[in-house]
Amino acid sequence: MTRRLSIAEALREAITEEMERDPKVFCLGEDIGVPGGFGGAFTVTLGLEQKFPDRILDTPISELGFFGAAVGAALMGMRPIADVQYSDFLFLAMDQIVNNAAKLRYMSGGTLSIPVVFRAPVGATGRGSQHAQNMERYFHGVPGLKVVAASNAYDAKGLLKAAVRDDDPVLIFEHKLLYGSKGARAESGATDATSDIPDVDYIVPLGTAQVLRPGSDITILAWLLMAHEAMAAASTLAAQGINAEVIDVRSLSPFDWSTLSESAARTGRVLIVEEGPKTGGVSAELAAGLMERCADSLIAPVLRVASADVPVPFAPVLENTYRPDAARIVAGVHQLMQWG
Amino acid sequence: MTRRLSIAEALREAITEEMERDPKVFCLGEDIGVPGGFGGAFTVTLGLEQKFPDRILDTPISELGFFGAAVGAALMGMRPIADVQYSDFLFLAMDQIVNNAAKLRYMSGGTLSIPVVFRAPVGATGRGSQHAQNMERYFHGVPGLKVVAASNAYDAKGLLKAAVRDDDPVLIFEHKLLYGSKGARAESGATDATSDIPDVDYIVPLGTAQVLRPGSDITILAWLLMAHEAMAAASTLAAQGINAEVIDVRSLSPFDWSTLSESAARTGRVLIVEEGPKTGGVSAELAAGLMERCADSLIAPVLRVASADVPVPFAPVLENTYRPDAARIVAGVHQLMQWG
Amino acid sequence: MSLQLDEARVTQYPTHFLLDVYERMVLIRQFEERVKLLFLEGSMPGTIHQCQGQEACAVGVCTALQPDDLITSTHRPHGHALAKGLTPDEMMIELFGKTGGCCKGKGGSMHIGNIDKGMVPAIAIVGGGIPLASGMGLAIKMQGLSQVVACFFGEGATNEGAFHEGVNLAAVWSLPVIFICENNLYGASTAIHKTTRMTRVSDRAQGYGIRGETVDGNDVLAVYEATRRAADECRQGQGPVLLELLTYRRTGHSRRDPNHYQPKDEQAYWHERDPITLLRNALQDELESELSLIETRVLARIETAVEVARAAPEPTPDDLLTDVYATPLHTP
Amino acid sequence: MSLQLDEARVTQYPTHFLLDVYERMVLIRQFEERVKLLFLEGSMPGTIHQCQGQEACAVGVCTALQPDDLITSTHRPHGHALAKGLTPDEMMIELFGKTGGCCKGKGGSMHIGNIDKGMVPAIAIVGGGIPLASGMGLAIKMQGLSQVVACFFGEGATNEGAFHEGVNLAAVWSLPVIFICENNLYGASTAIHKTTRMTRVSDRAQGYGIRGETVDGNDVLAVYEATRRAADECRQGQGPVLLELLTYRRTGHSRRDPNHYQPKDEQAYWHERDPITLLRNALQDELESELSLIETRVLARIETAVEVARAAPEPTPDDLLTDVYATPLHTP
Ligand SMILES: Cc1ncc(C[n+]2csc(CCOP(=O)(O)OP(=O)(O)O)c2C)c(N)n1
Ligand SMILES: Cc1ncc(C[n+]2csc(CCOP(=O)(O)OP(=O)(O)O)c2C)c(N)n1
Ligand SMILES: [Mg+2]
Ligand SMILES: [Mg+2]
Repeated sequence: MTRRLSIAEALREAITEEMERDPKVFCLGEDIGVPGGFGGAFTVTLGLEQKFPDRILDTPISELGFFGAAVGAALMGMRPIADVQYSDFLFLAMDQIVNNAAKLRYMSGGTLSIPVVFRAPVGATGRGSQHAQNMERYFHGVPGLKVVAASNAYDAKGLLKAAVRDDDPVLIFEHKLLYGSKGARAESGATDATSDIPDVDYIVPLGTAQVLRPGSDITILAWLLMAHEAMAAASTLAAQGINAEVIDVRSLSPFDWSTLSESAARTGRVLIVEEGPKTGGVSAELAAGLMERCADSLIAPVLRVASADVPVPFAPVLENTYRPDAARIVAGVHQLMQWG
Repeated sequence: MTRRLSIAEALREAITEEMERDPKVFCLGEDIGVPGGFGGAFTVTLGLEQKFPDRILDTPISELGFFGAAVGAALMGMRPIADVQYSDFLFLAMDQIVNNAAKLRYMSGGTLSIPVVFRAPVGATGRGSQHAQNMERYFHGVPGLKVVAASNAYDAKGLLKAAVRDDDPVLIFEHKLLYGSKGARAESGATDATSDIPDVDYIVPLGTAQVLRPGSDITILAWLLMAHEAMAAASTLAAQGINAEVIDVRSLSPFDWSTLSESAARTGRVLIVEEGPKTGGVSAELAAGLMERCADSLIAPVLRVASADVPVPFAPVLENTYRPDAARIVAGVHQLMQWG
Repeated sequence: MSLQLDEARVTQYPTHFLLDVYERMVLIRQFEERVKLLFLEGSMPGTIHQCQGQEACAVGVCTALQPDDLITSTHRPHGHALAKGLTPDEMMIELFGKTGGCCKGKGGSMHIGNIDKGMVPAIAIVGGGIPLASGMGLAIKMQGLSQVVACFFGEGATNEGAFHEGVNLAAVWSLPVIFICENNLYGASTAIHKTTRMTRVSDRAQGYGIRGETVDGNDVLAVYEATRRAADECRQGQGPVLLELLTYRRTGHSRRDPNHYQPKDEQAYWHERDPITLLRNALQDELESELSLIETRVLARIETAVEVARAAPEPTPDDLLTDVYATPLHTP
Repeated sequence: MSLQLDEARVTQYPTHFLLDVYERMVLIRQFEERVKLLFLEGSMPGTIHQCQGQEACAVGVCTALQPDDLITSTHRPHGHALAKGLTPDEMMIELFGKTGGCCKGKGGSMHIGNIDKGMVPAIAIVGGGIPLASGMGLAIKMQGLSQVVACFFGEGATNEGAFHEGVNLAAVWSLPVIFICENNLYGASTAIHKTTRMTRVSDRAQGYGIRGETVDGNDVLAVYEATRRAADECRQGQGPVLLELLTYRRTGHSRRDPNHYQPKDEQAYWHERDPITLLRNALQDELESELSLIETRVLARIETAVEVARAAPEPTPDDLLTDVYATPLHTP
C-alpha cells in the first residue's frame, strides 16, 4: 500500500515516525508548534505539538542560539532537528554549524558525536534578495558535515529518516516551490513533487544519487527544483531524438561519485543545472571532479547551466530570468551535442 | 627609491596613506588601537591610534555588530576598514557581509553604494580547528562582493589601497604566515613575503591576476602561501627541465579570466594549488571555468592539489600533512606531464 | 492603557498638525488594505507583511524626525516608508515589481526604501538593520552632523544577537540612534512570553547602560513626544535611546495568515484601541467633514498609485545584470 | 574587595577540604608556569592562553560540581580542565600534539577537553560555548536528569550575540545552566570599559529575567559557595543563573604578550589579591609543612607529565583522515 503525499506531508510523517521510534528525537525552530500557527514556515510540523507537547520547541528568533543549542543537545546524545524558516538565515547560525557541529568530532579526537539534523528551505520565490538564496554552495564540502537535498516526497521522507539516524550532523535542503504546502502557506508557481509513499518504514541512504531517467546521449545532473526542470527538458529532448540521462544528485556532500562518474563516462557529455549564481556554485565541484575522474571518456567539456552572478531580484520577470528552466537546459544540451 | 617592507608594514602604510588622503576612511576591529597592545592580531595597525586618535576604533567582541556597523557607515559615505582577528570568525559576521553589504546596491535598485573593506587572516598555523580555516571558498563568487588575496607586501599595499578607493564591498584575505609580524606576535614557521615598496603612491587594480614566473610547459595557479610553495616547486621543476608558469590568482572574485585562460590555453596543462579542503574549494571554479573556456586547447584535465577534506588538526605533524607544499605540487605536475 | 487619548495633551496641538498626523495614519491603513486586496486577488506578486494597527508607531516616530534624519526598517516596512515620505506611487510600483519603483522593482515589499528620503531599503533579516543603524549613527557622529537615525524593529528581533551587539555598540560609542521596538506581542505566530522571561523590552536598556522607555504605541501623540525627547537627547550626544512602543497587529503576520493564534479577547481589546479610532475620537466633531475629505483624498491617491503601478513598464531581462557593482565587471 | 579571606568562613571548612582546594590551585598555577617555559623555550607548539591569577574561579566552581556535572570552556581552558579532573598527563600530551592526548593531539591547547570527565572540548570562538551549554542543559532537562552545566566565559564574551541568544534561551526554558563569567577586566588587550557602558556584568541578568550575582573571583571559597547556591537552584529547576567572578589575569593574553596595557597599579593591586596567596594566608601556620609537601608533589606530578608528553608518540600522517565522520566516507 502507498499513499500520495507532498514533501511537506512526507517530512511531517518522517518526523512523527522518528519521534515515536526514539524519545531522543525532538524539533526546535521558530513558529513550528504554535496552535493556530503555521507549523513552521512551510507547514512541515503542523499539528505535531499536539502529539509531542514536550518535543516540539518554539524558539525565540535566535538562529545562532538555537542552532548552537541543538549542537549542545546532540553532543549529550539527543537527536535534535533544527530548522530555519529560510535558508538565507543559515549565515547567522553558520558559526555553530561549521565551527562547532562539523568539527567537534575531529577536535575531540573522535570522542564526541553530534547527531543533529538541520533543515533549510531554498529557492527564489518572489520574496526578494534576502529570502531567496540557494545556500547549498556554502555548505557543500564542509568536512564533518553531510548535506542532502530532497526533490520529491519519497526522498524527503527517506532522507530525513536517514539523517535523524545518522551519527553526524546532516543539513537537509528543501525547496519552497516543492513542498506542496497548503492553505495560507501555499506557494504560487509551485511544482508537483508528490510521491507514492509506502506504508512501511524505509530510509534513503545518505550519500547516494538517483538516476531519474536513464539515457545514453548525455548526462544531466541536477537537484531540487532543477531536477524537475531537467526532467521536463529531457522529454523535449527525447522528442528531438536526444536521449538524456537525468540524475538527481541528491547528496551534495559527499557526492555519489561512482554513480555520477559511471554515467558521465558512459555518455561522454555532462550538463549540470544549478539554481543559484554560476560562479562558485556546487556545480563547479561536480564539473572539476568529473573532469578529474572521467577525463579520458569525456567527449565534451562539462558545462553548467546556472543563474546569473547576481543577488536574487524581486520582480517576477527578473526572477524568472534568474532561475534556470527547461528551455535553457535544452539549449545547453544542444550546445554540448555539437562537440566531437 | 624603494623600501623593503613586510606585509604587515605594507598594510600599515596603505592604511596610513589612505586615512591621510581621505578623512572618510577609518578602521574598526578588536584590539586594533590599544596603547601597549597588539595593533590587531598581527600588528597591522600598530601605533596608528596615535596618528588617528578618532579613526582607529577598538570594538567590543561583536563581529556581527561591528561588521554591520561598517556597512551602515559605508552606506552613509564613510569608507570603513573592518577586520576580524582570524578569518574563521567571518561566519559570525557573514549575514552582514553577504545579505547586506553585497546585496544592498542591488536591492536598492542601484541607489546605494557600500564602499567597505573587510580584512581577514587565513591559514593553518598551529592553533587548531577554529583559528585555521581558509575561508576564501565561502566568499568567492558572492554577487556584489569583491575578493582579493595578497601574497606579498607590494600587492598587500596596492590591493588594500585599491579596495579602499573602490565603491563596492571588498574582502581582503591575508595569510598569518606571510605577515612578517614581529615581536610578541611573530609567527613560527613564517614565510618571507617582503617586497620593495616604491615611495610613490600606487594601487594594484582589483580583478587582476599576476604572472609570478613565465613558463611554457604547464600553468600553476595559486595564491597566498601556496603561491610561495608554487614558486619553490617551479625551481625544482626547472632543474628537472620542466618550465612551469606560476600565476598568483590574487583576485578571487572576480577571476582575471583573460590572464588565466591565456596561460592555460598556451601551456595546455593546469595545476591549481589551494590551502583548504579540496572538495568545494575555490579551485573547483577555476578548474570548471578553465575547462569551459579552454576545452579545445587543454592537453590534460585540470588537476588540483589541495588539503584533505578534514578540519584543520592541531598536531604539527598533521597540520603539515594537511597543508600542501612544494613537494606535493611537484608530484602533481609530474602527474599532469604524463598526459597526451 | 486607556481607551482614549489624554484630552489635555491633544488640545496642545494645532488642528492642522492633528489632521496631518491623522491623514498619514489613514494613508497607511488604506494603502495596506488596498495592497491586501491586490494580493488576495492575485494581481500583486510576492509576499506581504502588513502593519494595520501599528500606524501610530510609524507616524508618531517619523513626524518627530527632521527630513534629513534617517530610518531603517524591517520585513514590515510599508508604514514606515509612507510615514517617512515615500509616495504611494513609488511604493505601489515597487510592490508590483515594475521599473519605476523606489528600488526599480528589484527590492520588492520587504526591501522598500528610498535613501533620498532618508529610508534605507528595508532589511528583512530580523535584527539585521540594527547594527546597520548603529553604523549610520557612527558615520553621523564621526562627521559631526546633527542627524539622528530611528531604527525600527519588532520585539521578536530583540532576541537576536544583532540587537545585542548593535545596541551595545551604539551605547558604548554614544551614537545618535533611537532604537524603536514595536512590541506587537507576537513574532510571527509566537507570543513574546514564549520567547523571553523579560516582560518589558525597555528593561533591556539597562544591560547597555542606556535609557529605555515604554510608550503606548497606539497613541500617536505619545509616540511623537517620546521620539522628540529621544531625538533631542541624541542630538545632544546623550544617545542612544531604546523606545518600546506597545502596539498590536490587526492583520496576519504575512500573506493569508488568519492569525488564529491571537486570542479573541486580546484582539477585541486592541481593536478598541485602534490608533486611528483613538485619534479620531479625540478630534472635535466640527472636524467631521474634514475627516471625510481626508478619507476621500487618501483613497483617490491610492487608486492613482494602483493605476500608475498597473500601467508601469515591466523590467526587461537585461535589467537582471545591472546594479550589482558600481561599474559592471567584464568577465570574459 | 578585601586583602584577606573572611576568617569566619574559612574556619567552617575542614582542613582536608582547604588543602585539597589549595592543591588544585597550585597545580593549575604550576602547570601554567611550566607550559609557559616550554612554550618560550620553543619546545611546545601552537599558541597558549593562560590563567595564572584566575585559579580560584576554576577551582571554586568545579569543586562545587558533582563528577557527572558538565562544563564548557574557552580559549583559556587549562585551569578549567585541571579543576574538572583532567590529568596533567593527558593535557600535556595534547599540548605537545601527541597521540595520547585527551583529544589525540587533534585539538590542542584551545580545545582541551574530555567528555568522560564532564568537559566538552573547549570552544575557542569567543561566546561559542554559550549556546552549546544551553543545549546541554536542554538535554538534561528533557531527560529529567539532575546534572547541571557550568559554562565558563570571559567578560569580553558578554558582548557577543551568542551570549545574548544562549542565555535568553536557557532563561525562557529554565535550563540547569550556570553561566560563569570570569571578569578579568580585559578582553585580550581591550579594557571592559571600552566595550560596554555596563559596569557589572551580572546586571545583564535582568534583561533575561534570571538571577545574577557578582562574586570575588579570587576568593575560592566565595566562588565555591556561590556556585553551590546556583547549582542547587538549577537542580530545583530555578535555573539558569549568571555568576560574575571578579578576577585578574597575571600573565599575557596569549603567547608572548607582555600585557603592557594593564596599568602598573592595577597589576599591583591584583597581585596582592592573588587567589593562592589569599588562601595560603588564611591557613594556620601548622600547615606550613603540608603546604610545601603539596608544592613538591605538584611539581613532581607536572615534571612527570612533561616527560610523558615528550616521550609520547607523534601522530602518523594517516591520523589526519580519521575522526571526521562516525564511519569514514569512501568517495572514489
Ligand atoms: C533572522 C530571521 N529569522 C527569521 C525570519 C522570519 N521572520 C520574518 S518576520 C518574523 C517575526 C518577526 O517578529 P518581530 O521582530 O516581532 O516583528 P513583527 O513581525 O512582529 O513586526 C520572522 C520570524 C527572518 N526574516 N529573519
Ligand atoms: C568570535 C571571536 N572573536 C575574537 C576572538 C579572538 N580572541 C580570542 S580571546 C579574545 C578575548 C576574549 O576576552 P574574554 O571573553 O574576556 O576572555 P579572556 O581572554 O579575558 O579570558 C579574543 C578577542 C575569538 N577567539 N573569537
Ligand atoms: Mg512582533
Ligand atoms: Mg576577559
